[in-house]
Amino acid sequence: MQTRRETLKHSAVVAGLLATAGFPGFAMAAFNKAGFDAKSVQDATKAFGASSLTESKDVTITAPDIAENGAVVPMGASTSLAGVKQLLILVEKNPSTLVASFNVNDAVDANFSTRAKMGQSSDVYAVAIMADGKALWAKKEVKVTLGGCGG
Amino acid sequence: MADPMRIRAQAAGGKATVRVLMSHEMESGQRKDAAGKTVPAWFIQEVTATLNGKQVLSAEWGPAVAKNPFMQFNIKSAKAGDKVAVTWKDNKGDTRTDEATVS
Amino acid sequence: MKTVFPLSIAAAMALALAPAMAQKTASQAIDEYRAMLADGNPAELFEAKGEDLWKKARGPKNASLEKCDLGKGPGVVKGVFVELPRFFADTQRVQDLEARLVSCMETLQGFNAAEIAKTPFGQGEMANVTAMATWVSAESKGLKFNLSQSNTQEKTFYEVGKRLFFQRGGTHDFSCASCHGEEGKRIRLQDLPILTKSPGDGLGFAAWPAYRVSNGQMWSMQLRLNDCYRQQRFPYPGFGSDATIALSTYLGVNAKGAASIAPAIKR
Amino acid sequence: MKKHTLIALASLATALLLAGCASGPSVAELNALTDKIVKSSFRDQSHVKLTRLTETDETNLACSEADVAGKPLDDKTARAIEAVNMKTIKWPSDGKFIGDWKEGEKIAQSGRGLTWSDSATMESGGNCYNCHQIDKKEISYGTIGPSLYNYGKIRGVSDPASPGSKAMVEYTWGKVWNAKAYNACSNMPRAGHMGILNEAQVRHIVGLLLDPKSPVNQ
Repeated sequence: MQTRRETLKHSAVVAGLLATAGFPGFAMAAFNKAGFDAKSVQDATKAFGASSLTESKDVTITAPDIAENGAVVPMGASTSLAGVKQLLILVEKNPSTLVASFNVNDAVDANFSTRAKMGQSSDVYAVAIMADGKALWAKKEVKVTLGGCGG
Repeated sequence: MADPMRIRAQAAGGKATVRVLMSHEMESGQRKDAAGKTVPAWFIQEVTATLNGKQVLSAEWGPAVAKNPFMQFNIKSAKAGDKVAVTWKDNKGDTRTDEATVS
Repeated sequence: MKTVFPLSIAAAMALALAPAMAQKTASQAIDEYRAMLADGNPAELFEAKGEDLWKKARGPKNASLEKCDLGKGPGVVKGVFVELPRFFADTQRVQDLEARLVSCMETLQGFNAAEIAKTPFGQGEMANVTAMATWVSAESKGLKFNLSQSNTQEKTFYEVGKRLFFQRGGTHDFSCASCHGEEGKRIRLQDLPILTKSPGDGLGFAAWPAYRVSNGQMWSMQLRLNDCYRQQRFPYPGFGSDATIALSTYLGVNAKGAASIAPAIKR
Repeated sequence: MKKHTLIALASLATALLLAGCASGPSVAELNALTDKIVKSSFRDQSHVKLTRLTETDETNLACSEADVAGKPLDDKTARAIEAVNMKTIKWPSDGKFIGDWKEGEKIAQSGRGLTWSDSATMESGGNCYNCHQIDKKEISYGTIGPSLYNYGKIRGVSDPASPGSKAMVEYTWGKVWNAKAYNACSNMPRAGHMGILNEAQVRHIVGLLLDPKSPVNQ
């Protein structure tokens, strides 16, 4: 539905932004395929180089107690700890556990929210990958209910 | 060409809260079509954001992020008038960048 | 607790915390879930697309829709949504927002209205109609429904709509009233708005178009009714058919005084 | 294509004009116009045919008309409708009323079947949880119908095979098979009569409601 002129305009914008955004220091690391293919919280965390997993009160997972629909479940991960490299959001019983990983740097708060799909009721995790190789986690149970008449 | 994003960036207490809605199928790769064939995964894989041209955020997503994704984050030391740009790239190589002004 | 993943310990701790959580009822928890979603409604994506489509020169006649009369004069968008469906003199019909948009696409832009009406929801020009309906509805956010009943056809459509609302049929004997005839009922966990009178601000007719979380689609009122009829086990109602518009007239008139929150976000 | 639409619209407009005399159309005219609009607006889709509306039975027609008028059916008509529906109930061919409650629970959970997007050959669900609370473990239940939790227990059915339980067991079967046999304009579908559930499925549902071992009666 887009006119050709419009498409060109958008492409130009994209090209321009990529040019200005392309600082070498910020080059995107290669997509962590092992992490996103992992079938458990432990394996996903390992793929980010973490050697140990410990529960921590300083990591927070935000999610509803009940999701009316598993297709869209709001989730957030945050931590107040210094030295965090990445914050991961995971759903234990999904076919692949890892939902998203956010890189933490000085320019942003270690506090990210998104929305995930959930196939069934499950524990959901926030994991903070620390600079020293530790992984600190918090979890919460989210019940997915069946809504509507479709059953 | 993908549809535009909606980016809202609001300054408060020296920070900017950025809320982004993206237009994307986020096909999980788990679903079967009417003929019983698995629909291949098609999802946003990388998300980056810049403040006045300088990168402030990078994230990796898998196919479990919900369709028409939502993302929220806070940029430290941002003020009204600053420009926030968000870029996504999906596993088919399609990409989209949109920009908003912090209010 | 090093290297070992302490799942069982964690499970035990979760159990210890359970009583506090149990005090929250399921419906409170669902309300929390809905509140979490309300901030960041993907309907905004469709709104933006719809506004763009309205203003863009398109179709065989390469014209925009900015001269389209949605009931308050050519080009007026604000406030029209809460007065539709209404009678239009040029087409000699009662039309809802979507049927009217399609009429304008035919007369101003040269599209084939019948072809659009046959297009499945979410595809081609039908997806564009939905996006424009989303934007037009958003331009009346907060305004109260106030449909005209001054024209004979408008009155007739209300009466026909009322009969359709109570029409029992199909394999399950369902009518619209089976689910929407009483106050305070729900299907599964979904609250059902009463539709024989105004259910209140932002409920029922005042909540659509809405973004449907369950399938990630933008649902117009036509699609809302279409899917109600599907679940009623009724045959297929044509897009913009007199039945759907008569029913909308009944619902819209009953919604008098209810403030629109469209486009909303729904399960 | 366009010409077609215009002709259809013009004829409808004429119908409306005819109906729209100074005093407004009569109830009979409005009913006739509604029928006409139903025929022109709905169409077959997949296995779901227009006849589902055009061949609606007397029970539904009478109840719809009463709903529009806003007054319940008079007693005599209601009893007559109930009698007609009572005759349609097929009692279990093997004399067994109580099926497997576990199967019954699955049927009660399923709301699928008989829509135009369902396969024509699939076994339908019962849609029960859409309107009723049943097993207490399921928190996602509707409230259009009464709660069925402890259905058998409350009604004193501790042994469905006992003579004392016979009337309640038969009523339960009959109610599931054809709810309109007991309440002419009930909101409840006529699961057996309309072919939504087959005999074995109805048996499982009755088991779910009446088997003392069913979670419903715990």
